[in-house]
Amino acid sequence: MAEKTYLQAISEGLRQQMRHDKRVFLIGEDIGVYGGAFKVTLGFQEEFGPWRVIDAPLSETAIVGGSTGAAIMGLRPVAEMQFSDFVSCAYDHLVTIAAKQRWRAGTPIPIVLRLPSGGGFSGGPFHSQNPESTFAHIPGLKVVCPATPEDAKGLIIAAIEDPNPVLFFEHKHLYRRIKGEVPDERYVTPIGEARIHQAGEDITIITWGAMVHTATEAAAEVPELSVEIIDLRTILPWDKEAVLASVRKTSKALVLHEDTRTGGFGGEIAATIGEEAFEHLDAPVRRVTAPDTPVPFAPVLEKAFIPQVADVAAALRSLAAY
Amino acid sequence: MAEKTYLQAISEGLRQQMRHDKRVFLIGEDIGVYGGAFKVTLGFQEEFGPWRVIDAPLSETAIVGGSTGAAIMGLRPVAEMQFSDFVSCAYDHLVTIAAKQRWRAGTPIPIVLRLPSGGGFSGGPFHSQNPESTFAHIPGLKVVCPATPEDAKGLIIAAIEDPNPVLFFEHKHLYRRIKGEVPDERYVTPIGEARIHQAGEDITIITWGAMVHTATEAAAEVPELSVEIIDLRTILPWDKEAVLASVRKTSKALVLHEDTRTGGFGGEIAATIGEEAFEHLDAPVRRVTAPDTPVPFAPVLEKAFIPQVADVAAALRSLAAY
Amino acid sequence: MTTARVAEPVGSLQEVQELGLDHEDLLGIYRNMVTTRLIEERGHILYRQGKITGSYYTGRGNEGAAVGIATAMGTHDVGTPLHRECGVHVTRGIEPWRIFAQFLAKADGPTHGRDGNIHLADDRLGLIAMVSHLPAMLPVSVGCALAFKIRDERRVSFGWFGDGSAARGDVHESMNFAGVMRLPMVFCCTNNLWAYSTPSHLEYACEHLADRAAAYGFEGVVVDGTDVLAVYREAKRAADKARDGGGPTLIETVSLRMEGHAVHDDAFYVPKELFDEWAAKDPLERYRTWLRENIGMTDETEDEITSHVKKLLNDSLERAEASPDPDPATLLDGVYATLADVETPHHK
Amino acid sequence: MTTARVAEPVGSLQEVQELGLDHEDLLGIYRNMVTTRLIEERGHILYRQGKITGSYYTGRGNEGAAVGIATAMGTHDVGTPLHRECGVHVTRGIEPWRIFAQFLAKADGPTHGRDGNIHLADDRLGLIAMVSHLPAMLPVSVGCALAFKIRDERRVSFGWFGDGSAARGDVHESMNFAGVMRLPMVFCCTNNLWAYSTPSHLEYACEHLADRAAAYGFEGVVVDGTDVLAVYREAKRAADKARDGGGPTLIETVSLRMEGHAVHDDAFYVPKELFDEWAAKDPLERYRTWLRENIGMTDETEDEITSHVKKLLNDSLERAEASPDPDPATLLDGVYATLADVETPHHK
Ligand SMILES: Cc1ncc(C[n+]2csc(CCOP(=O)(O)OP(=O)(O)O)c2C)c(N)n1
Ligand SMILES: Cc1ncc(C[n+]2csc(CCOP(=O)(O)OP(=O)(O)O)c2C)c(N)n1
Ligand SMILES: [Mg+2]
Ligand SMILES: [Mg+2]
Repeated sequence: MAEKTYLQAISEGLRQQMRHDKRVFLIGEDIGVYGGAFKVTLGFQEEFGPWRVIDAPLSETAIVGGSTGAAIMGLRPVAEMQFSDFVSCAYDHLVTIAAKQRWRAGTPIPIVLRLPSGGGFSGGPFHSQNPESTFAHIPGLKVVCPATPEDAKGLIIAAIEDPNPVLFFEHKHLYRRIKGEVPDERYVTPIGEARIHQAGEDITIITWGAMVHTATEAAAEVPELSVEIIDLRTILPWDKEAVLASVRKTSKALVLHEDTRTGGFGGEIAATIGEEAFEHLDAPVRRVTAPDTPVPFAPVLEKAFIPQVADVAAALRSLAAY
Repeated sequence: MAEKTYLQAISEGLRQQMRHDKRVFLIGEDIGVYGGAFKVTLGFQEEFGPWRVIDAPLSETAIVGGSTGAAIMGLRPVAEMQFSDFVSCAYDHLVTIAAKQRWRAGTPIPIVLRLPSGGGFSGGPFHSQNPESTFAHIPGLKVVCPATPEDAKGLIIAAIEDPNPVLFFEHKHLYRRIKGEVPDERYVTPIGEARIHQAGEDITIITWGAMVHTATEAAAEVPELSVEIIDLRTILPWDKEAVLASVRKTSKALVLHEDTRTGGFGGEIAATIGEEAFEHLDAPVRRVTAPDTPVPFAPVLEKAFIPQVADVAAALRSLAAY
Repeated sequence: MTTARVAEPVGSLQEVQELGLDHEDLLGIYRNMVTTRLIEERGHILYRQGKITGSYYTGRGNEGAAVGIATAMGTHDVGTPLHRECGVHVTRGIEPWRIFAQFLAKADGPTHGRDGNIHLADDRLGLIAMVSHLPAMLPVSVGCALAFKIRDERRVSFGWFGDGSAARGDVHESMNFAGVMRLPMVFCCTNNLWAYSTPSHLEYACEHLADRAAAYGFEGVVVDGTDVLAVYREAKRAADKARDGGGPTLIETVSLRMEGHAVHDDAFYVPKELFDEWAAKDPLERYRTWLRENIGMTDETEDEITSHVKKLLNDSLERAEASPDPDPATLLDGVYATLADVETPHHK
Repeated sequence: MTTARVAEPVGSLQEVQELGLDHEDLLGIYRNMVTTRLIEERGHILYRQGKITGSYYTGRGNEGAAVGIATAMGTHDVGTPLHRECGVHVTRGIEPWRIFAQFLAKADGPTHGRDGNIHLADDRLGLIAMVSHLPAMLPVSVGCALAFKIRDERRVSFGWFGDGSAARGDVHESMNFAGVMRLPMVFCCTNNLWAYSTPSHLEYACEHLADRAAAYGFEGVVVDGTDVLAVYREAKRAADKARDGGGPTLIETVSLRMEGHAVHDDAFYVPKELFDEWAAKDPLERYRTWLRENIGMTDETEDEITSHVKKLLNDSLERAEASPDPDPATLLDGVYATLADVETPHHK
């Protein structure tokens, strides 16, 4: 066990799984010689060679569609989109083939897409998005959004071992900023199980990705409240039972995500709580999210866009006062 | 005023708007000589010529991206996807450029996409989908889903006149099945305003598209209940005030849509009701939707997939009993 | 300016024998073409009887191209045939009752009533079920070739697309990717001169679609799709080359779509003379004549094959009709795969 | 086999005069190239000063290609330049302070701090602001040409893409669509030999990207991107042809990306000799020499231009820095357009 960054944890998970399973290969733009735009796969091509760490042409459709074909032929592709924003270029492939082929024709598609996502560093409208809600609406896909180094490692391995298409969102703003103890050995963190990031009694925050850390800071700003923070870790499937159990206990819930509000996955969670924990609620389920705009470039605007600690703290206080 | 089918109403709206505004042109696969897969544009090429009714190559990206360019140059393109399912092939274009260009760079993109959608005739997984929820999550787009011939005509004209990208979902199962009185003259039905399809006191059903008719039949099956049916007509923007006003009156709400459940737009509506009408609710907001699978081909399976009158009636009864 | 090679028709028996086809093979090809034609004709009857719901598509006129290419596929090769390529499924050996069961949305069909038409495949036969979105299967096909390259296997992947869908970006990304990586791919373009109601000159502006191969650094070949043996020869060459590490080939087979786009379409927009012209070179008829002239196929043999196929199809249809409807209670099953599911023939 | 025409370098003054460029024009080109170079160099300084947030990209080495093409654009023509084409914006006449304001995420920049880098445009100058997704602007560019065709206007649309993004489906759909409809398009491929860290041979397998034009039924031309006048000549020819109804042309300009992909990238993967080789034919230096040799540009004129540009940029930077930060209260404004918004120069 050693302290590692979120980025190192992903890198280590990938490397260990590639050593463990010869079927695993990586494909993406600039992942080989360059080691990836974020250097997650630095040194991989040296170790595994150019046919297991493939520098692909600038072709998101061919990369994702090609991964599907290779998966059907028995390999375990892990494709990187240079930024998760560019997954829009492979959208058709994902929803039309990867998501439906198992149900429709009995053909499982064990592929992983690595998707560096999220804002916080002035990346602008096309290098900062959080498109996980879009894909969480597509039956047949799995959507994973780790918040901690430990989970990031265990979940990337789980994603590769999973016999389904898994979208693995890596929050770029956590890459080097967040450190934590990470076991040295290969291990699997199950997909679909939430984690109680912080136990509490008064209010439940349901969140994932970088917002887990925002929630933690916000809770610390309101020490008079006992806040339970649920890190969903995966949003398709999502751990409804864990959320409902917590809300039944606290009777107040706040759903927090970095993606925009209308049609964001927070709506699904809030609706489900409203439907299945109706009698337990002492206040409306609140959502704290980005507003319905693209992601702005200017730091002052980006700060107004991404939910801040103060926004969450204010929502906690208002819920408490309800 | 004469009785027209839903399809005739759309066709008439398109034709009148093309006569009214020389900037309007149509583009799509097989829309010219053939008159479109559903014959919505039958005879249009004769009247308006091949440069206002363009038979495009099988190129969804070029059709939608090209429409954007033509719109920026001052035209008013109306692009048809042969089936709404194929809009997945133009997804990147819509979310990356059309949706964001106004906010980001000040360039409005007045385009309309006509999207024949929905199931009910054994079209199978790729000719029956309802992808409106996906796009209702994208700020900058508008999403319109008419349920009646009168609205279909007024809304297609509104969509063309709107200075923004509008996705116009035409429910294929209504095309020839649903008739209604449609004014003969050109008129505009405003985007963003719901319509009380049927007034009532006990329970509110919020729905759109083909499900408006399912809701009506279901309400008729439960005559002991006074059901208010709100036809949203447009889901981005959606008429929150109309919904909240109704729910504050009835205190019970059922959200009904043909799209699949998890991450569907019903979650947004239910979450909003839960958040903003919390104190008025006498029961949890229920959702009746398709289950989380692709759309099946076999009629027996499709019936199990698409919400049926009996499903809605059962939900009404259970809500009433709550 | 055309850069593609225009393939000669196949002439003599000797040439064909040199290609490795013996008497039995030649009759087998004929049987596959007849079977394909008759399966699709039955489909029309089933549709008129109201037993096929939704729409219904055939590949009439394309039997030569489909069977010709499939005959050139090796046992361990894989393919992603589309809606005009029923002949590929037949040649690879799918049992016709399963195709009928699919048409009829039955529980025992390959997709168990979840999808219809020829949106099916049997992975034991090295085929992958198509989606409607054209030609979204092509990158998948390229991915199969990538797997062969990565594992250094002597296998080839065959991917189909149409003259219309050639306009989509997926084709470009697929061909570029395969060209750059010199993957063992055979790109099979079924040019049936129309894309629904859209004629070729509104779909592309080069002379032959096979000319495009040059843009990706490999060879393009145009071949008459009604000449099953010429198609076979070109596909075999391309497959051999791919197997030997020579990279992809694009084969464009040309023939006319002899029916409407689907059953609801009377193809009024196709000039009648064009139908007449291509009817005169019907691939089945053309091959029948060749067999009679070159290997002396007798009326007897012919009748034997035809009646064998008819009997097979009668039995198949009976079996298919006897299959139950899918059980709505199973609707939710299998959205996600289990680990056991990846133990399919494909995945091994 | 290459199908593209390889353009000759520009030689004599006479040739250039026949192209319609007079003394003033020639000096104007030089000024635009210098301005482009110096704007981008300032950007580096601003980045190092921590004043540019996020990332920062330049088109160093591409000034000749960008300015050359833009000089050939007519007043009413339109274009969708990308991240290496700052020279197009400059040539079309954007005021440099606005570029700096954009770099600095200021309220008065063209996108008011909503987007950064050269993701900007001024619609009064016939340009449309790029998105990051490469090359998603190309179909938009084709759509502009479609509008010209529909309205029968003598205007031309110029769309850019890179050697790397040439692999994306959008390029194919764009070129096919424009070829089929013979639209007034000039496709401008900025081949700077690398796509981020990826060299050409991993991006495409034909000899020249311009060879691909043949696949779409129009002409392809390769031209040395460091030869601003040759680029101008080819772009002018292509534009004239398009204006006269002759359809699209694909122009591939070749030069080396002289810096890393973006400021964080030291381009360790580019062989040092390659940098040396291309540094020796720096487009600015090359043109400067040509001007001295052919129109006798003096040290004096040169200094005058340079100091004029420097002063302009100093003032511009001052003005940009004086612009306020965007007001967070405006964040939600303008997600949707109003009817008044469509009264932009573009939309008329
Ligand atoms: C992406 C996409 N857009 C539209 C369609 C609707 N469609 C089905 S077949 C067809 C024509 C296809 O033409 P071609 O590729 O030549 O194949 P053919 O049917 O002629 O064999 C169209 C437009 C589709 N299936 N996929
Ligand atoms: C669709 C898409 N995928 C990936 C990227 C990330 N990316 C930005 S520039 C670049 C390389 C582009 O290469 P090229 O087209 O040759 O343009 P250059 O930057 O060399 O001018 C990549 C991969 C992107 N912008 N868009
Ligand atoms: Mg065709
Ligand atoms: Mg490049």
